Amino acid sequence: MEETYEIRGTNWLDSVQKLLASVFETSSVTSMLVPVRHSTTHVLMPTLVSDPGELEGADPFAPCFPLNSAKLVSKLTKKHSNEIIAAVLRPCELRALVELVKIKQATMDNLITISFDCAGAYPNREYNRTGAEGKAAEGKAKTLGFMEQRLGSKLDDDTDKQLSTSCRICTGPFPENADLCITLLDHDPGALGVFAGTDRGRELIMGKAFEVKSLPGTRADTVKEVLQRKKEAAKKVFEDLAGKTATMAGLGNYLASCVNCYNCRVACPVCFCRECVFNTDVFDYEPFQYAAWAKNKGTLRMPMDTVFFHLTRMIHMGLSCVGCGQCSNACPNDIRVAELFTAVGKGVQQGFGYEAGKSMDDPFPLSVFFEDEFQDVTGI
Amino acid sequence: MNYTYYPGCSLSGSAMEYDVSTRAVFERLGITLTEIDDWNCCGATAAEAVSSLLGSALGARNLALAESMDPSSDILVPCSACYLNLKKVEMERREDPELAKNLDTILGEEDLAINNPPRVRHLLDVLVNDITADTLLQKTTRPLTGLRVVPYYGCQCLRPYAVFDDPEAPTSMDGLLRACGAEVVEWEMGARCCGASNMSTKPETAKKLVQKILMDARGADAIATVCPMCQLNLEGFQKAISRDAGTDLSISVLYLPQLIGLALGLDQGEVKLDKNLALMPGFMEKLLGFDIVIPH
Amino acid sequence: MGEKQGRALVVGAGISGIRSALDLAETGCDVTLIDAAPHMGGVLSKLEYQFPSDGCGMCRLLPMADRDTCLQACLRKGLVHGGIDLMLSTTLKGLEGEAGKYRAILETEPSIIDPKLCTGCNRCSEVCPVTIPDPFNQGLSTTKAVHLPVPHAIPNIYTIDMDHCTLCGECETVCPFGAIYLPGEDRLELKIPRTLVEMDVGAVVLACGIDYYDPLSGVNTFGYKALKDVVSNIELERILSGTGPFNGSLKRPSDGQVPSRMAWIQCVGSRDLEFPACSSVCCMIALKEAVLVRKRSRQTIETVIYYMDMRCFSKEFEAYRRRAENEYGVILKRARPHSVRYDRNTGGLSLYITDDSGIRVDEMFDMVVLSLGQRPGKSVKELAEITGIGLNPLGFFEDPLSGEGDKTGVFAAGSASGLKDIGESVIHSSSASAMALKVIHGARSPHDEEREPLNGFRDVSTQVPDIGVILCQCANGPDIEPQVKSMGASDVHVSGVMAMDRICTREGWDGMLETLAEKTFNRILVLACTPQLFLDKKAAISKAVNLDPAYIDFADLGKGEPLAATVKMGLARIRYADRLNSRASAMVPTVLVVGGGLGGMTAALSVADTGFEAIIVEKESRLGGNLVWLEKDITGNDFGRLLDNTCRRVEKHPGIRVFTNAVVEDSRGGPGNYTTSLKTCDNDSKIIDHGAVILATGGREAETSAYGYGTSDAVMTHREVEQALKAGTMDPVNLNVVVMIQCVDSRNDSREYCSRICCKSSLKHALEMKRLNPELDVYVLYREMMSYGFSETYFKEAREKGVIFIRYSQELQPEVLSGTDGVMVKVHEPILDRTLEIRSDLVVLATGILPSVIKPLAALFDARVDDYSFFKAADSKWRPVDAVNGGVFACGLALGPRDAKESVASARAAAMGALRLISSKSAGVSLVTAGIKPSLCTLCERCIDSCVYGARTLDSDAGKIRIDPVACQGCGSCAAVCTNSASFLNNYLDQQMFEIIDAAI
Amino acid sequence: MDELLQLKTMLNPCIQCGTCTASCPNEVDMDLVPRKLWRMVLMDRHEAIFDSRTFILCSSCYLCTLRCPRGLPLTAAMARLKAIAAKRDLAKYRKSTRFYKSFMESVRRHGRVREGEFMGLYFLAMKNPLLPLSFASLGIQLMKKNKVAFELPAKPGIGNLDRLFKKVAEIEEAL
Repeated sequence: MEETYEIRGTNWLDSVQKLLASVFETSSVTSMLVPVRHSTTHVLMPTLVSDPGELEGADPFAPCFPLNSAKLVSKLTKKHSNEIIAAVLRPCELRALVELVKIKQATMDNLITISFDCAGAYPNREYNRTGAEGKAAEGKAKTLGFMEQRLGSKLDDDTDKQLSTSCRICTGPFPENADLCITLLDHDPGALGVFAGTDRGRELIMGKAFEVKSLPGTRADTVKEVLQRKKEAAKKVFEDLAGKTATMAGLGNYLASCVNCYNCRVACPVCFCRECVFNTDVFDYEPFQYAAWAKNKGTLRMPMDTVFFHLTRMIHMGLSCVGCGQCSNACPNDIRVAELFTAVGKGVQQGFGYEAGKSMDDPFPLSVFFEDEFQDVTGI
Repeated sequence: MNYTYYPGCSLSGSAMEYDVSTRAVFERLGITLTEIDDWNCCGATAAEAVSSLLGSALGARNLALAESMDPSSDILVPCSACYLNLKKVEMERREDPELAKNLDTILGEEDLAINNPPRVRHLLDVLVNDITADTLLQKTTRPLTGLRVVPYYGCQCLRPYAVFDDPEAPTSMDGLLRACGAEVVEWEMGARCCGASNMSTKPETAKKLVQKILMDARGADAIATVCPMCQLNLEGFQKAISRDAGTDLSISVLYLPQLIGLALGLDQGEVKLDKNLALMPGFMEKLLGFDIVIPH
Repeated sequence: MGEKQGRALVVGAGISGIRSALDLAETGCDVTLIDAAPHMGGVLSKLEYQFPSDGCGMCRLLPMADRDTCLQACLRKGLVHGGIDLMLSTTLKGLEGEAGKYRAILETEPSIIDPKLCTGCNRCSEVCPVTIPDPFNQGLSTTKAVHLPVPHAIPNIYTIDMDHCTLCGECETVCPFGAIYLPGEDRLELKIPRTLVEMDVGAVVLACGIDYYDPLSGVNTFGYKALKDVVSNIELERILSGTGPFNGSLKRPSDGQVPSRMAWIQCVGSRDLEFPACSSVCCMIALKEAVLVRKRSRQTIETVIYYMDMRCFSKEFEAYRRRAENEYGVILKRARPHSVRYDRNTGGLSLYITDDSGIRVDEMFDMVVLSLGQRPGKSVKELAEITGIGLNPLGFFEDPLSGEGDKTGVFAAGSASGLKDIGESVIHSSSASAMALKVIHGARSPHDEEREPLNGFRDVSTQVPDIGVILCQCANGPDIEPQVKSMGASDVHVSGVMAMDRICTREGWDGMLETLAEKTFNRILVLACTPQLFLDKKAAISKAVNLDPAYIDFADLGKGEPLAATVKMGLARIRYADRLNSRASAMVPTVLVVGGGLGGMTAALSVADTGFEAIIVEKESRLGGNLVWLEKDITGNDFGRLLDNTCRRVEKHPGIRVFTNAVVEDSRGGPGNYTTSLKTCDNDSKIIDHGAVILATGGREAETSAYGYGTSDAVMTHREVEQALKAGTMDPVNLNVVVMIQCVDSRNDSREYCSRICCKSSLKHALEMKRLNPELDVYVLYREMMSYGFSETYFKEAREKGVIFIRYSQELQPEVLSGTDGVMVKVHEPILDRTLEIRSDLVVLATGILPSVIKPLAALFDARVDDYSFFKAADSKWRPVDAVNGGVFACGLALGPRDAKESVASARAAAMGALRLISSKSAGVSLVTAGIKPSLCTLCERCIDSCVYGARTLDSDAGKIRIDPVACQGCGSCAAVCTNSASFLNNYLDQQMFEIIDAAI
Repeated sequence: MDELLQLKTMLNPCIQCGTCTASCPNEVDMDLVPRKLWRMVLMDRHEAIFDSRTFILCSSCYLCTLRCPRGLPLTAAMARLKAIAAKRDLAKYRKSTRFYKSFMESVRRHGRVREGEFMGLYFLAMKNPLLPLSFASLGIQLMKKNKVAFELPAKPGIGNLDRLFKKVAEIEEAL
């Protein structure tokens, strides 16, 4: 068992702030990306903090993430820089980051990743509606209340109806290979544990003035129990979805209100094209073509290519989908895009024996070739 | 078409009916058989088991005698063991000059010599290829209609020298028997060993082989043979084997020329049916029912 | 480069002939490829599945450089190459003259059906009243007397089986093209007579293949043809084939039931008295077939292979055998069934065998497959007489170790000199073409015309598409002109639709060219049937209208698809047709050969003999490699003399530079253009530019610590024995008992492969020792004697000389105990089922072959090594000596264990591969080549990972992906993985494909 | 040359495929199946060979000879082993070898076998008073048919092959 250090602050946020501050102390990190509740707007946003004193507003556990921070890490690391930064990421954000690193849109060379047992999040609009966006102290209290309730129920999703579906069906809410992994489950309220998920993490954590302890003995069982519940929830959601979208007509209905705003694409952490093919002249039709199609079919739904757009995105991104749910957050017309993408992503990843974001060591499918794969498809 | 005739020891003793019926059939066909003067035993399976040179010498003496009588007429041998022993000398002499030299020395003792010996032919070979089934068909006057026969070839007329038939799946008797009006029953045992040479010394082994053959022949009226060892082996132990097998395996066993003789119109005495050890009442009944028909 | 060479004649259009013909055509020769059959493809036209991939891969023989000179389609259908004249139903009847200046007489069978007129419309077959057994399916299904010889061939020319034809004349009447001329009353008068052609050729390659043993010619104890469910392995291949008698489902011929137990009987017609050689490939064929059956039946059909030795002697074969046994559950039984009997009670087939324990068992099957051995091809004897090439005692072409000194210009290729698997045949054929090329090159006259340079076409790349449509009209076909015209009228890019009367005729064709010459279209679409055949015609149109062939395309009217879709798809395709505006730089006419052993030297000579430069880099101080210590091979070839001759030729050759004590330090570039730095003995760096590289780094006898090696002088390896015998320090007269142990440290979990030469080494030394001391007792402890091919005769000879062979198993290995008076070897003898103790004076270990370390070297050139650290070939069957990227080749032991003769062949083949690349013109980039739009590229590098040809690299200085247009084979993987649409495949563009799909639906 | 060495040389090409065993009708009663027997010959296991009853059970059906993929004269090889056993008068095989010897003795005396006389000779040679009983059933059948009569050894007469036998022995001695 990996050595675990226990940190006991006045509450969970105090504990985590202590930990984050210590990272500044004992490493050459110059800045840290972490959700901070802004002092004037009181809005929680990923913030690049270079002054450890500013960590007071840091709240990585709030049931909300306005965007998937992997995209921001890409911006911070894609081009060469000598700065060493740290990033506090939810497990799904970390997974997205791993995918981006594989496709050379980010690097981990000068990056320290910190992740934690994720209690989930509300849909963005839901969170805003709950009024947590109030003053700093209220926000904090809201987070702590949420934590108490969630950890107390051992992440029983049925006790919190506001949770986003993506979080309810998330089967990877625990940190695995972050440099520093924060554990919350089965600790005393307010306390947290931290262990190293990588060699780099091990170096970092060594010599820290925390109390050494092994992980709570019950953790493994609790983790198993949580995952089991979530898997069942996911199964139900996917079955329901499959019933609705198994046919082209069903899929059309599901996506019927799509207006080609492409917000889901923008929100998607792993969608990385410089210019999406749907913005190029490939889909820039001539007026006479529209006319011809309309004549051919009698009617022509406009804007065109909405289902095609989502299908293309599934093909392009399905293998990398980490199930963070931001696409659903982004949809102006409340299409449940995330469930669809997660289901398709899971299926296609399973086909290749791949799990998006799981490990840097798994080669990306389609870039490797095995003679015997997909015999049931190829027939040979 | 005449042949030099080598009857061999069995045909002058336990297989006299083979000898008599063979001679009778050829006489009926108008072919002369001239017996080799002073022929000697071919050595059977015993000579080689004592000395292989002795075996060759015994055979060679007969070839030399036949050549001195008439070098242009083939040697007709009804007994398969004799046939093989004589054939072996014929073949090996040609391939092994050392052996030929030794044989010359031995034969020299009696002022005999082999230069260009006549061909050694088995009776079945002559019947199939020289006489032919067509001739038999023409000459058949008493068709054995409805007689179900299994042809049994044994080993040594077929193997190791595949001269006139497939050594494992022989068919040469089929045409002859059909020409006689008999029905040829398909079976598996035609070329299987009957173990005759073991019957005296290892009867328990030999009887197993005979039993297999008799079992497969069930349903036929008769077995046709072309070898005195096989004949004796198949007809002589039927009671004991039936006892061992717990089922009645008795069946009539006849030499092929006996059956041919009957078809050609010879009477039972002319083919010496009285000498056969195994003739079942059913067979005899059928035999009585065969009518002589005048060929058109 | 791209100099015009002379003409070569290749006899036989199976895979060996195709390989040779392509080799010679790609290096600038004109090639006449003939085959006695009315179709090409040889025996492979009937076989769809090849081990180890259990699929086909024949198309991998197609050219990789100058791809547009050759139809890029399934090779099992046909070969269409600009430099190859294919003559079917044609045989070589005479050959006069000398190497470089032969006059060949070719005879073409009279044809009842004119191949120039037949379009394969099938109407003749529909009316033919005569049904015959289909020879293509080995008689397992039926066809008509007028039929297609190979159903998938292009062109689809019908033939008439005149042995069965009743001359009723129905087909003649119904043929819409007047292509059928049945002979007249006297049956001798043929309208298209037997034709004789005389032809000047520089060299001849004989690739006439082999025949199979016919069980009916012997005693046929297996009941072949007598029992319906006893089939030959070729018949089984037909049964498994989608074009086979049961449309690919596995059924037994007698009653169409799916069999539940199948047996394979090996060595039918091989390793027997009549044919004392091993047919080399049957073991793998049987394993492959059994695996196929297991796969097909989802492991429900039990498969048993009865074998004597399972000869999986090539590099990957042992692994395949393991997979067959462990993953697919193929059962292997060491036994030799003598006959197959029909069981009347069950309707099954029974086999009597004795298993290892000596117990006789009777096994029942419902299908039995006979692994038929090889026999020389029908025409081998006649061709030997015509060409003067020698025959070995078994009637195959002689295959001397060194063909270098021979004056002849006639070379055997592939299995005509002994059955080989596909990989070996391909190697051997390229070896033959390398020798032929040398002859042709040497005889080349300076007056030969230079090949016309490409380009000089009008530049239409920036013009708006202006499409001209040519519609080929058959007089007897439906009138589709109005429909096509109206489609043309509604497409703004089409400016003319012209109907022509049959362009497949001379007049029609000339008429079309005339019409086109008057127009100024910048895109031309020709609507016709079987357009695959029009590859060379494209060039003719291109010339007539001064238009890059990239802008000319054909659409197939003969496929039975809706006309509108065909035409619209054709229009969509041609509208976007373009040629990438990139140019490959010129090929560097130099080949770098790493390693100066027999393979390296042979490869360098083959390169230099054809006018290119070869550079040998050898890390030791002298050339020769393993030949330095070897004395002779099992057939008695004198290696000392071979070494001297080869070294002398290398040293004298003006086209070869040798660096000894030198190693490769680094390399950049790609196929056609490498810049490599060498480190020479005095620590100098030397920079070399070259177009291709051949890795001939060799291998060595494996070290061992098994069986007490190193603790007793009485335990030696074969190399030590060879050296001791050569030096005279060992005299077998002083020995009483010698034990040889095979497969030491080999064919086990740690070293899976068979080293394939050790059995021959043991036989060689056993026979040599017995020769010197007939009293000597020699025991060879083996697991499987891999005396494949003609070396089987030495196995037999060794037994006859009294060498005792004892089989041991992986589980029950021999033990060697050293004592004061010699060594005691304990071994379990399986036939007797008891342990023998052999007190011996000498134990010789066959320790196998290990490769020299080539991984870092290969990596420098973007090539890889396999699981065993040998060079990894792109495809063990079809591209056996090349790396995937097409610029790196390997030969000899670097490629895998092989004997000297096989090394020489692989060296010539590697040289041939390099020559194919560096003699390509590469003036224009092939039409289907990948490109990149940097403005869309996010540099995710997925395209680099996905490119198996190594054609893509990241230029990190410029922040761009670079594509090597020579290495790119147009597979499209990069375009498929690129979500940005930054990677694209020319002529398969997004818009183009969308429009084509739109047109199709 | 030693007879067994000769035999070994003759059998050297054997590949131990077992076709002989699979073909042999008497294989079930053999203690060493033919394949093993030949292996013993090649390995010079003389004791084992003459400890087995294999070759004496050979009924000369020639199937193995016919089928041997190496074309080896296996039936002849069996006979050679019988001959060696006869010459050495090995106790184990006396029942058979003396049968053969008695047969040949009858041949030597008269040139032909007198079936009755040879059986008599055989019974004398075996010195087993019970032995004749095992032949009784067939013998009685034959006698009933007046085909054969047991007779005591007669003096050599016409057809005597003494000279031939002697010459053969002479030549064999010289080999």
